[in-house]
Amino acid sequence: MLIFERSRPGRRAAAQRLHLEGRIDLPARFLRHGDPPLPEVSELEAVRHYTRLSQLNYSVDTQFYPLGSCTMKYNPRVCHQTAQLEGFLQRHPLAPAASGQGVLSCLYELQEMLKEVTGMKGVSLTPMAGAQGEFAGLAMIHAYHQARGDHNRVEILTPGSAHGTNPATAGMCGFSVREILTQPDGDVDLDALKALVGPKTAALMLTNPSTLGVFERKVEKMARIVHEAGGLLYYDGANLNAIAGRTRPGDMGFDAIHVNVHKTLATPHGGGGPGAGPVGVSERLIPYLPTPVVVYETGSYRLQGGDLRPDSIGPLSAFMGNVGVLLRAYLYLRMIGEEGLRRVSRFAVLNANYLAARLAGEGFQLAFPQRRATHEFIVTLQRESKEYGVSALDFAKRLLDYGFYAPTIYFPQMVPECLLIEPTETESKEELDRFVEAMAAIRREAAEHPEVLRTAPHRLPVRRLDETLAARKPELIWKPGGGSAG
Amino acid sequence: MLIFERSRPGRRAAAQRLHLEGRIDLPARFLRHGDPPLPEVSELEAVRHYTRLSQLNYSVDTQFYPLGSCTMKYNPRVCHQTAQLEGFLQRHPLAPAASGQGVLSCLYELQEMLKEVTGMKGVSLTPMAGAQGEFAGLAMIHAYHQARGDHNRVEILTPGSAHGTNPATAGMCGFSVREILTQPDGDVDLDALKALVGPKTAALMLTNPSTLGVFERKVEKMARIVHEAGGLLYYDGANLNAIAGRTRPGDMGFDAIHVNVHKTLATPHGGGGPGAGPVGVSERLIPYLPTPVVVYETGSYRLQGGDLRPDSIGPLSAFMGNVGVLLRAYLYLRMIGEEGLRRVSRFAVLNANYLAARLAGEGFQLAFPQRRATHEFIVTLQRESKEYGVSALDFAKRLLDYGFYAPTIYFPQMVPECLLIEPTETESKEELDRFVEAMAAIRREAAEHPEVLRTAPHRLPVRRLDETLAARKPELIWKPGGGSAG
Amino acid sequence: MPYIPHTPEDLKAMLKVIGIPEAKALFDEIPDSLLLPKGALQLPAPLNEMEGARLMRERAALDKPLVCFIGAGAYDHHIPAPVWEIAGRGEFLTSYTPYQAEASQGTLQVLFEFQTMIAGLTGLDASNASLYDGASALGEAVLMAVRANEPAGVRRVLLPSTVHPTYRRVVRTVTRQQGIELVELPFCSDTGQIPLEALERWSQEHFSALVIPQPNFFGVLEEVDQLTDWTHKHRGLVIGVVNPVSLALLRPPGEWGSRGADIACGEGQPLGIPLSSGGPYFGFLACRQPLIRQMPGRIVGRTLERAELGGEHPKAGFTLTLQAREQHIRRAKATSNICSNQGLMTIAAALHMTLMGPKGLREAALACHANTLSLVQRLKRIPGVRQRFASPFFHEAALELPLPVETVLTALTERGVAGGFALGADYPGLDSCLLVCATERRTEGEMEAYAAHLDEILTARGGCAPC
Amino acid sequence: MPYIPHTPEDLKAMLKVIGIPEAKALFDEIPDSLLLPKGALQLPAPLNEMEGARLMRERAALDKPLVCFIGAGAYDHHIPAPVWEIAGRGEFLTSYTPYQAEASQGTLQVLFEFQTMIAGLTGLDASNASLYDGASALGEAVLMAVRANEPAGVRRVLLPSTVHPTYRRVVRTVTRQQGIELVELPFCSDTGQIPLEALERWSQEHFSALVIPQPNFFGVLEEVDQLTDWTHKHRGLVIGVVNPVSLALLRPPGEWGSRGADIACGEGQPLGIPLSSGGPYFGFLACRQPLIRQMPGRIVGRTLERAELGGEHPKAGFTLTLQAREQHIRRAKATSNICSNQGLMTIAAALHMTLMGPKGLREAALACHANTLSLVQRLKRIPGVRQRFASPFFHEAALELPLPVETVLTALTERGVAGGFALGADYPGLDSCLLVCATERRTEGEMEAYAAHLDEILTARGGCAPC
Ligand SMILES: Cc1ncc(COP(=O)(O)O)c(C=O)c1O
Ligand SMILES: Cc1ncc(COP(=O)(O)O)c(C=O)c1O
Repeated sequence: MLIFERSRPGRRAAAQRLHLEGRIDLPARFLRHGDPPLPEVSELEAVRHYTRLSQLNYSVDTQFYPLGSCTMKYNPRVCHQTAQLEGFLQRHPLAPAASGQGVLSCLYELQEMLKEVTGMKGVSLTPMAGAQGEFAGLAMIHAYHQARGDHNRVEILTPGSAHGTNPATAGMCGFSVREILTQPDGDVDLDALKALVGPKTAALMLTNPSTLGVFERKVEKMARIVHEAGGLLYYDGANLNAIAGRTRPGDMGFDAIHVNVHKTLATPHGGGGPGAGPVGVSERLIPYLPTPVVVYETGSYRLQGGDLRPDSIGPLSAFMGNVGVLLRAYLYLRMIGEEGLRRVSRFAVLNANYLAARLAGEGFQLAFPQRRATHEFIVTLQRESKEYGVSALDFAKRLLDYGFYAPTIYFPQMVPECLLIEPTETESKEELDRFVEAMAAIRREAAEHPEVLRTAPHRLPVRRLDETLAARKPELIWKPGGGSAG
Repeated sequence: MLIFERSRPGRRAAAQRLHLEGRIDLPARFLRHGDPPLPEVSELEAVRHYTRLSQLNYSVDTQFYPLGSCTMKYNPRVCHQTAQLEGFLQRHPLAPAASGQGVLSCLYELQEMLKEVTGMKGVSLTPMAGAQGEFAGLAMIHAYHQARGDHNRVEILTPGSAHGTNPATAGMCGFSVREILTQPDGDVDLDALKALVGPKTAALMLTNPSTLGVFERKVEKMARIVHEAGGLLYYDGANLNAIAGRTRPGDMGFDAIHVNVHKTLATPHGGGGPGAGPVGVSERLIPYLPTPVVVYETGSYRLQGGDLRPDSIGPLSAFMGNVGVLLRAYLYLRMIGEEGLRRVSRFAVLNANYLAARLAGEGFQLAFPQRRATHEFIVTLQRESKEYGVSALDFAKRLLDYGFYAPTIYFPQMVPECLLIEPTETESKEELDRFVEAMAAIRREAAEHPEVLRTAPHRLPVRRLDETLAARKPELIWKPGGGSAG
Repeated sequence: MPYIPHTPEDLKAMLKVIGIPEAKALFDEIPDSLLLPKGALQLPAPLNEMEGARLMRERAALDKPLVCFIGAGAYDHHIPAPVWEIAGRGEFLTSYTPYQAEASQGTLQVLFEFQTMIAGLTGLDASNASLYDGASALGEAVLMAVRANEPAGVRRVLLPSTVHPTYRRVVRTVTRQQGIELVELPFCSDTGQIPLEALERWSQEHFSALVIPQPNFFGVLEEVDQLTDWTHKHRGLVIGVVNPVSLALLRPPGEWGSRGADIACGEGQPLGIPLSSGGPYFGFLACRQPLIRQMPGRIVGRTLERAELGGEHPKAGFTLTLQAREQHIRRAKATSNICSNQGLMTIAAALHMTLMGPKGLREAALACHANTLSLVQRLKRIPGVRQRFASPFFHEAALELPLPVETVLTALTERGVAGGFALGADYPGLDSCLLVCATERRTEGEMEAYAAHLDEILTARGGCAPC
Repeated sequence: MPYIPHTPEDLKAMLKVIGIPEAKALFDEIPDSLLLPKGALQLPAPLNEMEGARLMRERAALDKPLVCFIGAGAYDHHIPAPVWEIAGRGEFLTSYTPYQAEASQGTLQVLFEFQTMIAGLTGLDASNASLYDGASALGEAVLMAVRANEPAGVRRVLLPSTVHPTYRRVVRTVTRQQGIELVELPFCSDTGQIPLEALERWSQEHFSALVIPQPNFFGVLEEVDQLTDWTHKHRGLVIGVVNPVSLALLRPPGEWGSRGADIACGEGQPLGIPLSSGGPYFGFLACRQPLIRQMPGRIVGRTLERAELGGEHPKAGFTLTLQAREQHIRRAKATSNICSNQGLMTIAAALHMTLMGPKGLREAALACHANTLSLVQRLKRIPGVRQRFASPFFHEAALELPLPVETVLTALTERGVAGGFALGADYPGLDSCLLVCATERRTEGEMEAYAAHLDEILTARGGCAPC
């Protein structure tokens, strides 16, 4: 039932009533006719409605959530809790810096720690997600070439396995995208790269470890090739969890990188966000960093804006990005330190390789069996699809019945019928073993009762939903009398 | 699965690790051999385990919970939230009063408000639940008679419908209990009372409105009879929700009363507690109030203990009772005020009478159809039991399948196959109507498929549990190898 | 190990299954030249939870509360207690973008309800499920308008200077590379509004859209009907930038002029999101039916269980939809690169709007407005203080001071008051002006104290002569 | 109406179904003489949520934090962050005593796990699901022992003066009416322990039980083995009053002497419950198998689905059990009148114990002890300050001061330090003594500052000569 269907005219959560006197002084032409169509319910009805809805979700707090490329690990509650201390929550973004030395000191230190972790020379924390970090990176690269009068660099090179945000960002920055081939072993084809790179190359965008779940072994050579051609290098740091504390994009020669705070730095994903995507840069891009950045001068912390950073690409948000998310990441880094970062990557990679080995042992086909998996790996169900007529989607839906969220499916697009599986370091061996058992059981079902998969899920609040119908006849808001959601 | 079954030797939620140096200086004879047998799990495992367990519960936040005599109403979240402000939580109970003027002022004002609400002359907030309030009341009455040399008053009179805590409390206070008869109309039989009352009468314990869901119409007469015989009067205030702001036990002539804060004053029930049971008294019992009480003197608030209250029955807890619960009640009272209290009783009684009328309309038999229901009422399923062979228990279990918590069953014991139904004022008419529909549907099922009721519930995490087995072979703790809970 | 469950035995057993002798080998594909030795990173020593919590408490204590009279795009509203108690539940907090619809009906239904509420508030047909914040939402709205309406290949958007200055900068940041021309329109120095005359110069030119703020950055109400109709007459799209709380009171963009605005966007923070130094907030964006497939961001739709399942009464459910617009499908041609959005904030906003209800939100809007009015009256009584613009305003107003604004603000800060936003840096003509706002949370006492402080500050420094 | 959903139409429709003309008639069975008119009660005017929240914030701000060196029965421990995030979930918070087992498996399983943990910590066979607090738990334990062991009709319990003074008072409050004699045993002025000689006087007399605190109120460790064996030899039951955190380190009551204590009880607050001025906390109580049916309070047991249901593999589940002991069944003869207990606190405690684990709890105990040791060393260096008792102590210690304790405490309070608990009021012989405790939360800096403050206070007032 929708909250609107619970609504009754005149009902309200009356503890929110305000004492009002007098009448409104504004001319009628500015005023709304009647009340806005919001639901009218009591406080209990609201609490009950949304509490019950919450229970319909799978989440890390309730299920294993091996969603590849998303790093759905456990996010320490203490980070969430302390970022919500009244001192932090109450401060207006435009309040004087003097009243914000607490939050600003955390942000400044986070900036410095991220430099260390990524090996970059400058960091701006303001991007509000990975994609905005990418935008900031490419916009800086754009500005850099422009400033040098290098106006012809209009192409971004990127492997076909790149996450959708990479080409989309390139598009938003006015670049065109050229795809570089990937070799069968998962590494980029250097000859293909050499063939494409040239005076039109603005930058190479590389995800490393790639979304194929392998580390780009020739990354140093690639960096050299692109730099020699006058292009710059952008590092999609979404998969930092696999290499945290082990190796640094800065040391690989990259010019810009974003870090997905909500992945590697363990801030909760919140049903889709908020995250944060701080961007780090090499020396030459520092002048272009998005504003504001946090500076420490004469004993106090301040935000520095465009007035003092004339070459900046400008701000990306009304204030200072997703401050609260950054606070969570700050504490997380302070709690785990270097030692902890190295542990994160060790166990993230251990879990992925263990899970890959066990699934291979059960007869599943790995996309890159000859490679060391990073923090994630790909299973392709091409064989199952041919033999039993079940798809990766069917497998995914059936996993839900077994109490697991499904891996990422059909991404990267170049591997057919693929599952991109990322267990993360916070899951136990037992949980991974349970997952293997479920996968094996589903595979047996696929052989014996494929229709069970095809009609899955069976044990969830709804059976398989019709996405085609949803897109064909979009019903995007509730309308009175528009039928019940059940 | 039990948390112990998830345990692995050596695993831990290591963020709780402390830095320790040196060795323990205590002689070995004082030390434990080995570690205590607590579960060893990671933080994620703990969070996931207990989050999932929570989802197995029905609760006010998720279901209508018409548990008679328990007043399971909506407890404003703001009360819960603000009682947990760091300022309140951090204070040590023995810290100087100067550092607790915030909490003490709230408690003092609550004391004063409760006097006003109950019409009593003195209040002590320390009892930690209704039953402890009862104990305090009877202990004061005991002390009062003793102080007057009236050593022979060893009997407590109470109606048979009294809540179990009443006789149990009398027992704990060394009194014997004599049951007074109730008339068929639900009121106490005055003649029976007169026959029992006398020089051995320590006090009458009366719940009003009674647990039969009716208001004791001759309460003033009863008070006079008992007082004239030299006995005192104890008022079980558990059902205050029905009369809040309408009438006061003090005005009825009572000498002591407890208030179930977790019922009328909307503090959450927490799966069984904590509650609070402040006790109010008439003039003559003030010297005996349990300590500490909060006083306001020369501009500041303090706790007053036994040194200044030599006749007190003494303390009931190590410190000051359930302070945090009292803070919630304080804000609740401040938010609703007199106007709100009167609304509470109006709508609690309205809901009960509406529900009673609707159920009667559906053919259910009310225990006291000729009476006005108070905030709760009794349905007796005697007829259904005879005709269809289904019990009140079967009905209760089947209600769970329909998404409702069950009413109180088999209490009061004097009404056979009874359901004691208390909707509370915070439920909407629609929710009550849904409940009526469910009851009617179950009744139809009882006629057509009684086995569906007898084997209910069918849609819960477990089917009907064997309570007899539990009591016959008590298995009260988990033992390694003792089998899984599934 | 903090947050990692592996025992030494687990590690051993797992390495064995993988078939490597030690954990080091897990990284054997990283070139040696790139591998860091242990201890290479200079990071502070790790803290346990107790120490970490203490650190954060100490830091939070440094952020001294000031009585807040700043608005300028973020507003100090009361948030009903249940909002974050419920939005913060693990099932909402620790799930992700609901790719698997059947296991995410909680999040999806709330988002669907959120979309409905935003559409209702703005008076438009559809809403997405959030963008990053108000400023970036305007950036997306501008890009969207240009995609949808590029007359004769001209990419030009009229962006009045009464729009929040940082929003304008953000729009510049995100449009610059695409060669979109942003035309800044001046404001009328008397009224603080966009003057229709300023528009006329563009009536013969091509442009994609006009952005209309309501209320505008000065709190002043724009003549939205005239502006909208003028724009539509000249084949431009209208983008409203609105405060969602104001919409409980003010005419919604969908009803501006004779045809209504085409797109509305804005900052969602006033709908239950704490100030927290600027974020996380969320941006909202709504539009008319024909523009839906140009919308950026996630969109949730209602659908049914698949017919092939043969259920007689297929249940309704919710799913992400119209994904063909998005980066993961459309890649370089997507309507936006946004992927992670501000999901949790919209869940809180849905709770906030539900708990406030139509009446509650309207009362909040009215109370903010009444408080600001009353504050302005009080401050105007101080010699030398004038109301800057002679127009109706909503819940925020520009005042002119007889002393340098920064001096006054510093003095107010010392007295525990965040006195407002100095307009000078962004508006050279308004050097002596201060933008103030008093939300429903401000008490009579606080406003009285503000007036007294200001009076004292201005008097002490001889600033009482009207300038 | 706050928290009430009824619209005027609802009211009308419902009155009609009830068959009464107006709401007033709902109260027509209350005698007129007792009915209050509207406005009769003098209560403060109602507040909306925003005002209410402001009021509470103002009050909480008055409770100024002091650096806490008080123990005396309540301890300032670190609580892992997830504890209250999860215990506070609506499903735990707003359910009640799990009468309907099938709809309460969450609460019931947690309670079962809690019971197991308490049994494990105490080394006994069974635990109940909580009592009100430590003091009332001792009251119940004494009553339980008397019920179980009343030799020759004599109701007498030996209650050493090393037991928490308020606990002893509470025991008196709850046993007085039942004619139970409480014998106070003196403590040895040198060691601060119960002297065996004090017991000998009772070796020829009847008594039900001896209460043994470990550590005792002075933090001193009692010779529990000797005391236990002596008591059993003289046919008494042994009731241990213990600090649950100490049990991660100290020998559990179940292993005292050759047969172990019979009952153990204590204050649960150190297991994840905030100090909050004294409550809500919870009392725990565990016992040996033969005493189970004498236990007061709720008890959860594991059982199976009913066999009659014919399931092949009946699932296990949890339910309240042994209810025949309780007030609602046994009424006047119940083992206790307790009904509501401290449920939510035990859920938090189960979470706390789980998150700490055996190692974590042990480390917390060790760290508290080490901190207190280090504090005592520091303070003893100040001229005139002496350690009062020459015995091993755990995590709390009595010091003798050269100035009146109340004077010192007041001076410390002014410097932001809650310096400890003055023993004089409860122990006339210990007028110059202060009980101090430094939990794992106290830092070196805080302890150093305490010492510096104390030094200053004692020196300034000429208190440096040993008294
Ligand atoms: C490889 C990769 N790159 C970029 C992104 C985009 O990050 P965000 O969702 O934070 O915008 C993602 C997110 O899923 C990703 O997995
Ligand atoms: C009528 C009545 N009296 C007394 C009590 C005991 O109150 P408590 O559970 O707070 O001890 C109850 C509780 O259910 C009750 O309903």
